[in-house]
Amino acid sequence: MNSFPILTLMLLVPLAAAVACLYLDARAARVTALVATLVDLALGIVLWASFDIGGAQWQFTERFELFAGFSWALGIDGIALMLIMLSVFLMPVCIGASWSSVKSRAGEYMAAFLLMETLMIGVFAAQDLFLFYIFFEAGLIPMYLIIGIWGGDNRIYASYKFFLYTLLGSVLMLIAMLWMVNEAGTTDIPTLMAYDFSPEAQTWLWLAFFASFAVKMPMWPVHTWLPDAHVQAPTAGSVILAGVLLKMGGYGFIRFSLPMFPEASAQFAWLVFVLSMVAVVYTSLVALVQHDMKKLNAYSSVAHMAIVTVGLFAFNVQGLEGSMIMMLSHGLVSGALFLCVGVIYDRLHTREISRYGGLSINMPQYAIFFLLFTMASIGLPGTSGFIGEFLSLAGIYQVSSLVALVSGLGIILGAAYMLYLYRRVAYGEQRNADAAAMPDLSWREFALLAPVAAAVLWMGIYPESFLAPMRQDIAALEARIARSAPEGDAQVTPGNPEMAASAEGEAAGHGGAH
Amino acid sequence: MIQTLAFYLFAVLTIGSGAITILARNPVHSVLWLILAFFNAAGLMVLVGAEFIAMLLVIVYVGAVAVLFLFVVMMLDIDFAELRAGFVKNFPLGMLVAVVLLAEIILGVGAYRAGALQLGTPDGTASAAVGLSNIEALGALLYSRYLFLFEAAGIILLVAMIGAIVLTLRHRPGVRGQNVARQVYRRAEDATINTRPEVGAGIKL
Amino acid sequence: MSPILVIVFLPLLAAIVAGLGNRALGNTIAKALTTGALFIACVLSWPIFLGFLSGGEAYVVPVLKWVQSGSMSFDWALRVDALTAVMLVVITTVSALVHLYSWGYMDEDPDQPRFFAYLSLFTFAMLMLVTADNLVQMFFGWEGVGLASYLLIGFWFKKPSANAAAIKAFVVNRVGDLGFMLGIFGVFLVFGTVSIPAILEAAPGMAGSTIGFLGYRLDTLTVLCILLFIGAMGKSAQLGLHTWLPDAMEGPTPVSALIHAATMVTAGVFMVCRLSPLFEASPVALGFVTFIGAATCFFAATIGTTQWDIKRVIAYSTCSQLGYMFFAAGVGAYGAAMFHLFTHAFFKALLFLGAGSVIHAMHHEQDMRYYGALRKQIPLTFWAMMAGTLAITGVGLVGIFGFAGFYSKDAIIEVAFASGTELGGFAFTMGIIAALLTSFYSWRLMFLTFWGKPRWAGSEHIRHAVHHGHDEPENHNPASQEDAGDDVAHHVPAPEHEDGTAGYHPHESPLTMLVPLGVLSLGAVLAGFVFHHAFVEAEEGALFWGASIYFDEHLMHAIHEVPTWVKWSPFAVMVLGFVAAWYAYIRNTSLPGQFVEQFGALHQFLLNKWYFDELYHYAFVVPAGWLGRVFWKAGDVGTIDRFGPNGAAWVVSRGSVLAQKVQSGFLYSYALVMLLGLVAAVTWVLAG
Amino acid sequence: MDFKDSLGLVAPELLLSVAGLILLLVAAWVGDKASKAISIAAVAVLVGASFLVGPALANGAVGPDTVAFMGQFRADAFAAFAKILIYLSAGACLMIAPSFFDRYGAMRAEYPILVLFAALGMGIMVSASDLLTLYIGLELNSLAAYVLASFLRTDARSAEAGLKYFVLGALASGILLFGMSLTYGFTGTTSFEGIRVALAGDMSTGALFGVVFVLAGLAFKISAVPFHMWTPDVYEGAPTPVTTFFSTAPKVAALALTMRVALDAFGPQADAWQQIVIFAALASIVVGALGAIGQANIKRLLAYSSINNVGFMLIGLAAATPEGASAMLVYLAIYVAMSLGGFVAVLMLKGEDGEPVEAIADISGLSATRPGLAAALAIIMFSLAGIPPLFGFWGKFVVFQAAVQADMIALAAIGIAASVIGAYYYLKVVKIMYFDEPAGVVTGKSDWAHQAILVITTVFVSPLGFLLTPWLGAHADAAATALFLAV
Amino acid sequence: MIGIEHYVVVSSILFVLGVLGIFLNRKNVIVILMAIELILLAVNINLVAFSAFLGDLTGQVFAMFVLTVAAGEAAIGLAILVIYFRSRGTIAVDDVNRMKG
Repeated sequence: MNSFPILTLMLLVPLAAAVACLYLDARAARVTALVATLVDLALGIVLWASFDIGGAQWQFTERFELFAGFSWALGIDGIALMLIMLSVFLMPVCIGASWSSVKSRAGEYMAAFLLMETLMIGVFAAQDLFLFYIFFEAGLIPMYLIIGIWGGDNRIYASYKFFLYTLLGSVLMLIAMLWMVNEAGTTDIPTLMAYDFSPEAQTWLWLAFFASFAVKMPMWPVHTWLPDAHVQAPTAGSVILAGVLLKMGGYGFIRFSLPMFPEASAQFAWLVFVLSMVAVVYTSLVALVQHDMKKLNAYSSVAHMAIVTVGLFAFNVQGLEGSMIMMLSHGLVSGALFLCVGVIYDRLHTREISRYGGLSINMPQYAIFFLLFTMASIGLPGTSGFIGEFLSLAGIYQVSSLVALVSGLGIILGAAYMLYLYRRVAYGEQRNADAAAMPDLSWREFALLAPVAAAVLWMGIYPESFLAPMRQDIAALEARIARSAPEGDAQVTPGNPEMAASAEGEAAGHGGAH
Repeated sequence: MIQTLAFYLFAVLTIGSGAITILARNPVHSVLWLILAFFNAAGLMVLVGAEFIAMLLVIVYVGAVAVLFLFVVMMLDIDFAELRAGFVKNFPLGMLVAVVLLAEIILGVGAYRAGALQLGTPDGTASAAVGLSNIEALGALLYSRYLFLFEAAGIILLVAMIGAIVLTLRHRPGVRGQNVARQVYRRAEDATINTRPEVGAGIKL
Repeated sequence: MSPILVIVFLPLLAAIVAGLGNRALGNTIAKALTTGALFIACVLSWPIFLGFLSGGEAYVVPVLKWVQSGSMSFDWALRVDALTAVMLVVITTVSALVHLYSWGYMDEDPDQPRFFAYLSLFTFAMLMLVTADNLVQMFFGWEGVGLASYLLIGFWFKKPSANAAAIKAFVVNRVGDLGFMLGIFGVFLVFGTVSIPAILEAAPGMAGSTIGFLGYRLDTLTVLCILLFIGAMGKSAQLGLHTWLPDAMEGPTPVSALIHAATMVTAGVFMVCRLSPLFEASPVALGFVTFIGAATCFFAATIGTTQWDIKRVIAYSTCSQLGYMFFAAGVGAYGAAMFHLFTHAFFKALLFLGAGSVIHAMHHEQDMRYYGALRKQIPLTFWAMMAGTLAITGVGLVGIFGFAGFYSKDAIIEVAFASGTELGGFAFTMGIIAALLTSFYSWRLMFLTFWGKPRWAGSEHIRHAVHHGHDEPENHNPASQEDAGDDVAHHVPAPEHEDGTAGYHPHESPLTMLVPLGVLSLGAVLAGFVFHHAFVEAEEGALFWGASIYFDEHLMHAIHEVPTWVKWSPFAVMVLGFVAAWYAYIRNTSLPGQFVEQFGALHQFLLNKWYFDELYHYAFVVPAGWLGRVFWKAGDVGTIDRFGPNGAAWVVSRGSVLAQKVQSGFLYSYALVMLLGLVAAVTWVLAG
Repeated sequence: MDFKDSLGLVAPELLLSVAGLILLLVAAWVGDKASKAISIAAVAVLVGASFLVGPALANGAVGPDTVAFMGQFRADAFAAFAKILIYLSAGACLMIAPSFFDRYGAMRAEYPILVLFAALGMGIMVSASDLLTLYIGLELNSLAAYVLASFLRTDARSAEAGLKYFVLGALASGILLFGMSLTYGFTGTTSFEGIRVALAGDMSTGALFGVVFVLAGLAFKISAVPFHMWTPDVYEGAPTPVTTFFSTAPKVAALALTMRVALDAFGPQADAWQQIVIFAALASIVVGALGAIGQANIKRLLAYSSINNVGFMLIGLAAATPEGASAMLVYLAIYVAMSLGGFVAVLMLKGEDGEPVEAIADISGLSATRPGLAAALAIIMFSLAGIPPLFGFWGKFVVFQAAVQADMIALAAIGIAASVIGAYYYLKVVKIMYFDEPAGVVTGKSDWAHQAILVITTVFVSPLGFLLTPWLGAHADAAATALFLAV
Repeated sequence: MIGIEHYVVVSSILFVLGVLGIFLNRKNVIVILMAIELILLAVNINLVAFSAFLGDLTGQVFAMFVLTVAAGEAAIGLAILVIYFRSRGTIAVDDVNRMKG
């Protein structure tokens, strides 16, 4: 429909800049990276603006046959659009966050990030199964280097864990993809999304995909790479990791697992629910006792992602849209929280919560932003977090009240650990002289946080902007999976006012007789 | 009957001397036993009518290879007393595996059965022509049908030669070699030089 | 532009400007801005309310599309009806007055813009709550007030206790909110909408249906109502989820007045009333509401009798009064519940602000044991407090005149009796006992504070103020941020004072504090008398409320048919309580001590607030921390990592060591491995 | 087919052997002074030979026209594919050798000649369609290889490498020969075609033994587990250019030969050997990965890596389909590039005085001191690990695709899961180069030949390699077709 | 009458003896080389016997090539042994393990 290959351009801009960065000195590399990411952001805005809501499902499609059934097939629907926007939005922020904190090998650092951007956009834009896989998997390399070269003290363990964990998850997916392509005779994702595999095959395929996406999400109990990776990664690395990389798992579920294997998804929904419920309670409690800010954020990410997964497997519009918004929101909020950690880490070089305190006094602007993101993380209405959580839980409640209840415990525990964190960092006495002497946000840091804050509020107050592009795609997905949607546990019987009148005064639960 | 007897004689001797070859402590003895094994194997081949191969076996192996072995054994001048005797630590396992392998081959190939084996059927392209001796038949085949491989085998031997030389040949500096050409072309007038020294200059006291 | 838009969004605007402007703006501008906004909102609110007195029409002002997700859809919209109107005046009036009061009370605080921004933000959220047209917007306001409450309780964020209280308030409320959210989900599931009018319309049709919930089959509406009511319990500090409210007194006193007495905590009552047709369709849920309300009413009152902290007494009193409102709603008298909410807002705000004035005068001493004889020192405050006490204890004569509480509380007690059900009887009994206790602890407060001899000398705060004045402000503990409006000249050091004053001279509060006290006193005196017809009388009530709540005219009629002893019993217990308090705290001041000796266990039980905090601490907080550590150390590190990635790494490294061991370097072992491979292959094909 | 046509088909072999003889004479005449010139000439000869086989590949030569010497030799597209790989990698190994040996004063004129004859042998191997041809080609290659392994004769490690290689190689060829003799006996022929015909239908146990023994002997050459034991020691001990050679050309030859034997001669009995190949494949993947993990010597690590990679290639063989064969060839081509690049990078790791650096610990922080070299090595490592978008991924991809198409899902799943173990040690190299503090050991300069080959191979295995996929895939398909159409 | 199976048995035994000679020996590498010769001898017996019983000369041609190669192999093997001895001063099999792991 659109003859101009804007998606390819969006992939090439950061790639070209990445190559350039390798040969530039630190300062020029920073500027190049910033310019490239801003250009990509601008392209993203153009993309969003020219996205035809309610138009064709797949827009901006490009297709060149390459070889061996491979094709350079790009194209987006509303879901992908939103995630691409998230990626291009966060990238300039990441570059900005590393502006002065990365001193060694700045050129290579910027190149790694720009490469990462290309791959992230590629993942969301790919319409060829194997192209998707290549982008999906390739992200490991730059991230491995980012964690390993510019990470913290224990970066080596973390980078290995990150790499091997996620690699192990995704290789099984590759086998499943090969089988699918062999079976269906196409690598075209839209075609595969409508292809009906036999239920027995779906079971295996689903499990293979699950292995990959569950690790990427990450779901309990394969989440342990995340705290390590987050803690050790440099600030911008954590932002990208939490902001976009985790979303690839959710995107995978929504793009592959659900539409391609609806029966198996229904069959394994209980597994997802159980793991997610455990994750919510488990990781929230773990987050409660953390001493390390990044680790706390990491564990909270696991808990939030668990709500995403329950929403996805609710098999209804609210759950799906809620999960999508939750992912976008978490991308912004958790990214911003890592930025917040980074801001003070740059000043004091410790992530130990107890080394801070009373920052509201000397860093009021920082405290406001931090509070906003804390609240958004908690899911306060009016922020993006609420819309996601609310819709996801509303979706899952229609399937199982128990799952909704247990997942809902996350909002209690989430409040507890986030406020506890905020209290220890921003409130209280200024116990440490060095922490008390830290200056407030610089204009650069302000410029990083303010757009994210604006986006968080925008998404909370007027989520329609974000829901509208996805609506039709979610509806299509819902229609696709409706045939295998699990029955809800509610099963409301028709009302009977007369019965109610006669039953007045009877004890609760007697209604169960009929 | 005599053939059977001969077979068993050769076979037992081949196997026996083979066994002693690998068991003997002294490598010189080993070589000698090896030679005996070759002789007997040649005997076995004669029994089935492969005279040429049998002859080659004796000439090539006994005449060249075994002697080469002896040379090397002697040349290396190994202190045999120092060579530790005995077998490796996992000798039982090795023996077991070897016996199993042997049993499997014999059982599997079906050689234990009294009757003849179910051999394949040759396509007849290389069957010995009637009336030709073994050596003639082989020659006819080798220089026509297997010419390419024959040439390639020549290159193998060449490579072996290059290899052996390149590995073992040492140019010792200061070693005086014989230069035939110089010797041949040397003239008498070059050999003796009359310098006619001044009196008192030819010698210092 | 509809005035309601101004009413709701002007405070938000003020909050944003004051909050973000903060120090750049300066104290005065920020204060003026927010207070001005609130007064404008207040002025605009009263006509709306008065309009409904003569039977106004409800209307909805749409603002912005919010969420449309499949069949779930809800927008930002402001709904105005009688119920909202009541809340509007309560909120804007009290809020405006509290803003004004804070000018004086917070005068010396360095962070005034922040404080006023929080107050305005709170007001905005509360207004969003009461104008909600759908449950989600109500939830928005619900959580918004929670946020504001969190911020305000923790306003003095240097104080660990304030921070702890703020978090506690937020988290405990979240428990209720989870119930609320599940309720909303259930409502959506059952009715397919979250629009309040649509739900209320469809509610009767769902009566008698059943729903699966957590594996049980239960009556649909019962489940929904109880879930929603759990939300109300959290916000309105009902038994079980009440523990945050007393701690919330860590916040500045104006906050306590506004949020933790007059407005936010009544949101639960508002919600039950707003959804009254829904609750009416579920007798079981109503029974539950009645029971919880009655129990809270009694329970909180018992604790109130033993507390020493002046604000805590009032806080428990609030808790108890909320209990009244709930059981009123539970027995079906939503009008009465709202009426009590309305009057309570005035007199409880008054009591809190009065208490704030006392605290202000007493240099932040909050312990009543160190008060006494303040009647003369701060007379205006005393009279305001007196008005409040008369209102809360329900002084009045049937048919002639009564203070605000008289009309509303008596109506509730009577309606509980009139409902004729067992739970109604229970609620009635509890209500009467609570009324007795209310009278007792209210007068106890009054007597301890304003009568007797000065006992100030025992107070750390007073001694501190006397000895140091304001010379070393940095030495002050965090609470001393509350130093506001003190006149240094009063604190002339006087080493020996045998009169118990320690040489300290309390002084009356500034005008900005006294004006709100006066206005609220007016409300406490007159609100009941003026409005009781409109709120609870059968015909006029029906006219006033319209369709905004479920209004049972028969029940309201029945009030007048209750036996005379029922009518007089609140009055009787009020007098009894007064006498008991007078005897114990004026006449024979050794009596309380004797009582404590006699019934030490009971006293301890009450003094420690029925040990709820301890129970929760050991039931939830400690296990949560313990579990967190176990999950982290034993779960993640000890099990998942150990047997997962690290375990795999261990296996691989062992395998690697083994592989290297096999690679021994010896020719014969290499040959052996080859041979083993060969034999294995041969065996395999032989066997296959 | 008459004799002249046959000679035409063996033109590359003739070229190599005649050129080898001439160069040998030159070497004998001029001596070691000419070794560089002879090397260059040998490279030219190898390139020329590649051009000679080019048409067969380009035309997808197949069928009776490709058969020479009464069925003993087959110059089809399959052989051409393998030969080009062999000749080119042999040429590369010649180019990198002089600067290495010069340091020891051990650059001898015989080196290029031996390589040339080895390449000749390998060419014969991949063209073999008779057990005799197979044997001759194999031994021609092996004998040259034994010598090359101990070429640095003053070095004890080199001598030990040669000794181990020789003894075990001889054992392996003994096993192979024994298998051949059984095959010959029980099928009555040595030609692949005859064997195939004889094996169709019921197979006698004797022939089955022959098959197993032959495959076991070949497994040694491709260093598949459990016949891999020589590999780490020989790779470590042999001079690095020789190791480079071992890991490239002979690997191609042995694998191509194995493919031809298994798929062509033993094709009808695929059921019998598939299980063994599957076992060998998985065992190679796992043992290769496990063995590599603890290594401190980078050559040894690459040796295990080659075992590991062979395991993946065998998965393609286990599929026993044209797709599998094609996948193996593609993998082989990519592997040769990766391996070549890897070892050349190792060759470039030189200390202050040009002494070779082989300890992995010594390359720590290489990215700081030699960024280009480190980047190239990192790309090669990631590629060996099969991480997309590097080209190494493509090899694994096609192999697993073939396995899946052959319905060997479990094999594919286990194999690919085991590849994660392998990723670990490749990551380790990257980690040491990039994450660790510079050790400052690697300071020596590298010559242009190394740099050129490294650049070429790195570009090849980088994502740019994907541009070659259509071309590579088409030719691999043609080659596989040629192999299977012989059936 | 002596059948082919007799020859096969003999050659099998010789083959296994050769194999045993390789890995049971830790005394001296030369014996290993001899063991290899034994293996090749076994192969030759097999080939010649099969050739005779099949009436097909290929086996004997094959045996000739094996002999040729064996000679070359022996030469190279001994050459390697010699340089090994020169550099290490021993030919004990036990000592050939500089490289391992």
